Amino acid sequence: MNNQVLFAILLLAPLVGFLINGFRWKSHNATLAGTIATAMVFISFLCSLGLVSQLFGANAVPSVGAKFFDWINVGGLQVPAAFVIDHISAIMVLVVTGVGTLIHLFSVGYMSHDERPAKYFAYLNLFLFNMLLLILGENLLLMFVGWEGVGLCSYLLIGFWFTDADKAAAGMKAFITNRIGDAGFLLGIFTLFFLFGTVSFSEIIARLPNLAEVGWSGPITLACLFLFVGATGKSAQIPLYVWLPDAMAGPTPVSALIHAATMVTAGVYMIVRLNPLFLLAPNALHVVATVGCATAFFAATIGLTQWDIKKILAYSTVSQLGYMFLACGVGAFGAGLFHVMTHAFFKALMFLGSGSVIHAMHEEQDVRKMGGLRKYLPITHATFLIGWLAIIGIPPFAGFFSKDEILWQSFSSPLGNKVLWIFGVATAGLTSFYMTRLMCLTFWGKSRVSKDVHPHEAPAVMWIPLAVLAVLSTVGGWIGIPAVIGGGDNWLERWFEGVIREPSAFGEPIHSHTLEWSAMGISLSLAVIMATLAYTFYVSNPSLPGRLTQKFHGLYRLIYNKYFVDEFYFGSLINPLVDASKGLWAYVDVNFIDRTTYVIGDVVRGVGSTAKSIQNGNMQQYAMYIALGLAVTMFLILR
Amino acid sequence: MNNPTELISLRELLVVAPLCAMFLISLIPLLIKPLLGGREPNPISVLVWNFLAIIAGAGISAALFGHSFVKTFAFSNAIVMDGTSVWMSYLVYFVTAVGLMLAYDHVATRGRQFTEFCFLMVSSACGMLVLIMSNDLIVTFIGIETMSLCLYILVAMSREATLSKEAAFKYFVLGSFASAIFLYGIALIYGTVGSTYLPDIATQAVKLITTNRVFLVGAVLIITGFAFKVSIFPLHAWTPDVYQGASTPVTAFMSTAVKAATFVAFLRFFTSEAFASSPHLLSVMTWLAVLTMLIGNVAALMQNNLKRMLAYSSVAHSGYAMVGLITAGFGTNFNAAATSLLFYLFSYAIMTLGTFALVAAFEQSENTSLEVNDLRGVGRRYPWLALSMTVLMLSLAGIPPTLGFFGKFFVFSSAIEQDMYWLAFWGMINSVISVYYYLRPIVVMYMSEGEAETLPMNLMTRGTVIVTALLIVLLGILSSPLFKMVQQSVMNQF
Amino acid sequence: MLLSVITLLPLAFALVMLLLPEKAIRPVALLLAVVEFALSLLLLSSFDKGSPAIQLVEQIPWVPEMGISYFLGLDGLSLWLVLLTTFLTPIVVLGSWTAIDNRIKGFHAALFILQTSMIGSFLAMDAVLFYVFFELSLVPMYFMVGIWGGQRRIYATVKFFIYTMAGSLMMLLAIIYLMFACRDTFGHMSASLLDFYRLKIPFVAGEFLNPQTLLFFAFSLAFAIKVPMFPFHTWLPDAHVEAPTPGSVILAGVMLKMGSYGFLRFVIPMFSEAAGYYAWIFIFLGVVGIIYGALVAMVQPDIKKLVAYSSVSHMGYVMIGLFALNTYGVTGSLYQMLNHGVSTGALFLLVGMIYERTHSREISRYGGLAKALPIFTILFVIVTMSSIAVPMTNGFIGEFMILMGTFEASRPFAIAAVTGVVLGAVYMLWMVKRVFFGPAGELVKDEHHPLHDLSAREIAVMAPLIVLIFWMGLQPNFFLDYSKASLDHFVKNRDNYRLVISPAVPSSVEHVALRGEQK
Amino acid sequence: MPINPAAWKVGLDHYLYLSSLLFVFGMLGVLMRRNVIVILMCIELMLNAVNISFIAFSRYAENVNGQVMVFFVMTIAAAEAAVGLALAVTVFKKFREVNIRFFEHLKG
Repeated sequence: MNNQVLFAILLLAPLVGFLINGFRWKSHNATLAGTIATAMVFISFLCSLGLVSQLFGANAVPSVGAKFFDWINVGGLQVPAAFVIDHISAIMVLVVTGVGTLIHLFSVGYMSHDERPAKYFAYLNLFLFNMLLLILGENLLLMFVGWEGVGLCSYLLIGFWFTDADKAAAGMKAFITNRIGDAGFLLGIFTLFFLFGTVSFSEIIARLPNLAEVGWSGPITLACLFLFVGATGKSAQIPLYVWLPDAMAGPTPVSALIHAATMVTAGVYMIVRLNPLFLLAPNALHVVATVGCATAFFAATIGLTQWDIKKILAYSTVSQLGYMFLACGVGAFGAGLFHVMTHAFFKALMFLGSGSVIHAMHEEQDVRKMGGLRKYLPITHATFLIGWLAIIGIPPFAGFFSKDEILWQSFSSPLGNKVLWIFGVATAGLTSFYMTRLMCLTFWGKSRVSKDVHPHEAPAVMWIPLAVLAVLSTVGGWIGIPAVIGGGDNWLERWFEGVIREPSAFGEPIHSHTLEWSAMGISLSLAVIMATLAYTFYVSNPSLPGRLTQKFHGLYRLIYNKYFVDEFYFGSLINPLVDASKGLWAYVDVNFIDRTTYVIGDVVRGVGSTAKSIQNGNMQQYAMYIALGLAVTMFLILR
Repeated sequence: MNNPTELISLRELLVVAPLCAMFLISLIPLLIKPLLGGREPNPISVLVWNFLAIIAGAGISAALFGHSFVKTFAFSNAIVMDGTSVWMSYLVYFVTAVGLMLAYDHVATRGRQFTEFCFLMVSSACGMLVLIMSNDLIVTFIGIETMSLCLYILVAMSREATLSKEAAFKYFVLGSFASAIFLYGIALIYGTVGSTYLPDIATQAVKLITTNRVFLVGAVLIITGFAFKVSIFPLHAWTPDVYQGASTPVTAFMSTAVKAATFVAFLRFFTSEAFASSPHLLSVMTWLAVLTMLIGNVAALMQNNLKRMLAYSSVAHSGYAMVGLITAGFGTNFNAAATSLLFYLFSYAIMTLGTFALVAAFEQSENTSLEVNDLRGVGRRYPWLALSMTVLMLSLAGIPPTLGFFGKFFVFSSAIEQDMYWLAFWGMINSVISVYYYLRPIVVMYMSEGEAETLPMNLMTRGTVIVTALLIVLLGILSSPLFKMVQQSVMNQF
Repeated sequence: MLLSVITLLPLAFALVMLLLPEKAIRPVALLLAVVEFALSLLLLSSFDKGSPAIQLVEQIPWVPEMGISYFLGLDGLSLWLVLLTTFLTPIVVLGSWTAIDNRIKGFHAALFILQTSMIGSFLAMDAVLFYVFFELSLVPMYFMVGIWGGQRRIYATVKFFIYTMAGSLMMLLAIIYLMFACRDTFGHMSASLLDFYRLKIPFVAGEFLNPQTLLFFAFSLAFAIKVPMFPFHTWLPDAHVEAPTPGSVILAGVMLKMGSYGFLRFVIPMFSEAAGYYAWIFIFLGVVGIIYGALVAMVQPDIKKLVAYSSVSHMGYVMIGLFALNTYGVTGSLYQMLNHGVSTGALFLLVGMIYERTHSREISRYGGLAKALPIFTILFVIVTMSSIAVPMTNGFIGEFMILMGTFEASRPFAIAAVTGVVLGAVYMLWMVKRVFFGPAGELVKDEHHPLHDLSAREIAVMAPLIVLIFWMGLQPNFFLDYSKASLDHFVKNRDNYRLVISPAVPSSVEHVALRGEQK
Repeated sequence: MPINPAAWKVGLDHYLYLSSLLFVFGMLGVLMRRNVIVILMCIELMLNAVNISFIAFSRYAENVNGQVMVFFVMTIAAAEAAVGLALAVTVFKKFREVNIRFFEHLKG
């Protein structure tokens, strides 16, 4: 079967699923709808396997691609509907379709009682279709199509239970925040197009000049910053991260798929895709690194204080995304993508786990009403445990390798520096604290579950995906075992050779095994310490947190209320804008423009009434007008 | 008058034959009446006789002069029969015929004195013909007087008791006042030029206009006289009152025919380029034109009485026609300008006839004064009348592709051709203003609630409305032939 | 011959309408409209994509004394606008099936007259002929709003009429001036655009009182009011809100395009220096229009008014695209004209449908409509997506091209314009949220007369539009290929723009005839 | 010393002054007098004032046309007088009033 067809099936299968379920959107049969949807995604997964396999083996090709038709063709702008799988997109496509399949499967169970399952699965498939466009698209424009498409789907899915005004609002918030990013992305596309006369990734990269002739700033930097604005929107970085926590209004599998595993990593993916470009804009990279690091730390702190199980996971997602950008910012694009993958595994796992918890608790999300669920939900607990180990970075679980790679790179890379590293490590500590806290509050300790709730283990259709993801979160990291540990060299680095460039132009990275070991040790030990601390806080000695919050009350309120960022946005941007618009309408439109026209009309009428009044019916007056007219005319003419 | 010894030849009689024929035939009903012992003969017969008169006049002029536009002089060149005369006399015949029909239908005019009424109308038409053909100021004066004297009486001859009389008297006093002024102008011109023969004046003017102030005064006085008849600001004041007071058929007649005829005479007076050499004259007349349009439109804006509104609008329209006249008088391309003016007169006459006919159609009794709001519900009740009225109004407002649009178009294009952008600009501004009140009847007819009351059976009047509306659309779309004919009639006439 | 048929047939239809009995009118009107559309599709086949020349030309002397001729011609700029007109008319007829309940005769007659005048003004290659159609189009629309409109219909319709009229009269003066300029240059008067293009009108940069600048602004005023550009837009919301649904659809769908088309056909090619010199004014006003329209739309309490202001915003895009004066911008504008016709037309139809059910357009009284009217909601959301230019819908292509062109022309303006992308999402989605999501509003949860979802007819009305939304979004080339030649010609030879009559049509004879009339 | 009548030269201009004077008087009369009949008379006055200048011109230009015109004018003046008086009578019948300030129903 040739690639054209494979690509076609890979892309169209979800679309077909969307259409099928879309046209029977009324049906209540979750199993059927779910089976169709899952099958479609699974087909895509198989196709992507088939395509990716060509990158391996003896006669491996650098990339496989397919071109279908000319989409836009105006002036110098040639945008074919062309798709490519290379060493970068391969990983993403496998993750997206693979994890996607699992989450679809999970949803079959999760959404079994919903009234519009078909609609749900239709949206889910549509999302996958757009995500695939985003990943496989060979040019910026196709990526943008997917980019906006996934935004649209996340809008639809967040607002899936639209009768709840807040959920609908959350969806809207997500879309609009993303739109801000997208505007930046558009500008980025324009800049690049007018720089290189093309929007195709390969051609742009082919036409790149070298750093010497670009200099450290200039149009390329501008373009990268524009694109990064897009990334902050999509990947929930400061200042546009605010939509992601609210996005938890959607069904939990959606949070797992879109807001943890796939969509939100699009920004990282985009930067990795264009890594040679970003390597020409070191200033832009600094911005990326700083923003990423800041977001990581900032979100982690918020994560410490949340009570909603999904909110905690959401903030941890934001924080992990921060890590990825940190990696990209220091030029460790490979590490970034690596973390994207592992994070996809364990975060999806944890979200689904939380999903099964919520499912078991009858839509209860407040961890204060949980606890000691270990005995009710053994499988969920077991899998969640693995996820926990992965995220706090305990070897040999997946999270450890990717995170450690990032931290080390941020330390050693010529673009990195100590401050970034310190914050990175600190974040790791915080992460392990609030994750442990989550574990304790949810699964361990004594049960705070109210009497009328009877938690029960999820059905097989739900725990099988958990299991698979658990396995992945365990072994997923082994493809990137660093040279130090593995003795042999890093498989992932070899995989990325050629497609991902090193920031060598900025100097030599630090090569010192001792340093690397010690760094690893520090972060690891910190993680363990914080975990135990959290355990003591929330299991052995539950009263402690309360007293602490009393002690640092102000700080606690600040963090608990997420630093009042939303309030700030509303107070300083949105409400003023609305008021201003009302003002515009009332004053400019109604009171100024229309008023002016009325004034003209009034003037005319005024003249009219004078003309009327001199017409007073007295014929001698009229004769007088004649005489006067005559006199004036005479005067004017004879003067 | 050169060469007084020459006897009056048949050729000269032929020139006036149409108007003689018309006049004589129109006498017949007047003679029948005494034979019937002073009893009013059957109005139909009266109408038929007068139609015969008109047809005779029109037929003869068509037969004798319709085919070729050669200049023919008569009575020692005091009267000229040329293309313009022929064409404008057709217009006059047409208007008179329509006027008679309206009068026949209308309550205010049809009655004991219908015979006299028709006679007066026709003889007034004779005055107009004289006016049109006059090539000598004194003949012009006679024409004006014949026309006006009949009109004074026509205005008065309405069943309606008071207003018509008041109107008539106002019209009379102001009219004679103006004609006295006009006559004084003739006297001064005669004194300075030594003749009242227009071509002589034209030739003399070239030097006199700059050297001799008395001549200039005379010219101004004459212009004033004409301006009064075509109601140019500030000599327009009589127009609304008289148009409102007169019975609608008479209004229709005088608002169209009088203006057309007078403008032609005005044009003949303005033939010589000499006037162009007096810069003040141009600026003054420009101002008069602009003010006329402006006053007419803004005053019409304030009216509720439909007839009065139309009266003001006719003032405004003489302003537009004035633009054509000015371009003819002061411009370099006389023919084009004259053509546009005459074309405008045609379009104006047809539109105005139609609108006043509609007013006449809606007048229940001689005492009704039709408000704009009385047209409520006409859109549903009388769709065709309403449609025609719409067309007429749009045409008056100058919306393409109606005749009115092309009238304006040609006038303003000749103004622009002469680089008189100022005039054209003001013309456009005024068209915008005028749109507002021309739309009002349409709004009332179609868009406001209410029931229209039943109309008296007046087939001819309604017919007139619909036919004029049709003419407006057809002549608008096929304006080229009409334009060409007028153009040829003007070609090397002056 | 084809062009005349397409242009004048609707006029005949109008007469047919007047003669038919009340009952037969709707079906017959629909049939005739469809026939007209089918005829207009013939244009595609007989149109030569390759050449920028004007094709299928028909030229008959009309007022030869003034060099005015009945001169129709088709090129890539006008082709799609004509088709848009013929495409929307049947939809409007079907859409007004129940909305218009009184004086059906007059309504359909007006509709067809309107169609003629719109098609005519897109096809006219003679300035005066164009003006005639341009003005004529006011009359039926005036009646549509005035008779079948809402409460303040008379105010709205008179405002609309006078605004537009006021603008276009200055244009008439300019046209006359150009005709005489032709006489001075070529020895014969002419109102033919082809001759206008050949004129060399003196232009003095920087100072206002020179022929080209004055003419430029005379034309621009007329079209800017029609478009409408900020700050001449205030007639639009009133007209839209008061107009009956079909009226709004035609108004937004086609009549606004007559303005932007005027810029494309007259202003920019004829006064290239002035257009180039003063382009920034229009880009500026366009950007202001985009943002202003979006902001004001955001706070509208009335759905229809919101959509109306969104039109202001969208037409702002069209303007900046035009005055970016490069391929991307102009192409985008032309495409955006079509998009706006389709999606805003669809929006007005949808608003009309819901208004028929609830007789209210107040956003605050709705809510949770998605539960009550799922199909309606789906369609509305799709159209919304097209209106806020989500990729794979038609809106995206146009907006992207325009912004790209603007970016090439001027970065700051482009960056300012991009905010419109965000604001567009804001006002549309906020409205969608308030109308369709959340708990059921007072109008929706009214038990006594439950709202019923779209009928088959209404779905049939929307279907073609929805199809077009995606077709235009996925296959823009199919549409753009027809206009490519003309647009490239337009952009490349802007400084001395010429149009030739495609030699396929033997119109030289008429040319000779025309010249003959001049002496 | 006695004034010599022969020294009195009466030129064209004197006649013209006279006629213009009369004309202006007539005008003023029309503008100012309230009585219908008087107004009619004033109009006649204006016409005849014009006649004077016609005669004067024709006398001094040795050109008879002027005198011919005077006859025309007199005829017309007569006709006007007839019509005017007739109207005056009608108006008086309707309004019982000869003061023109009472004929102001048509206005605005």
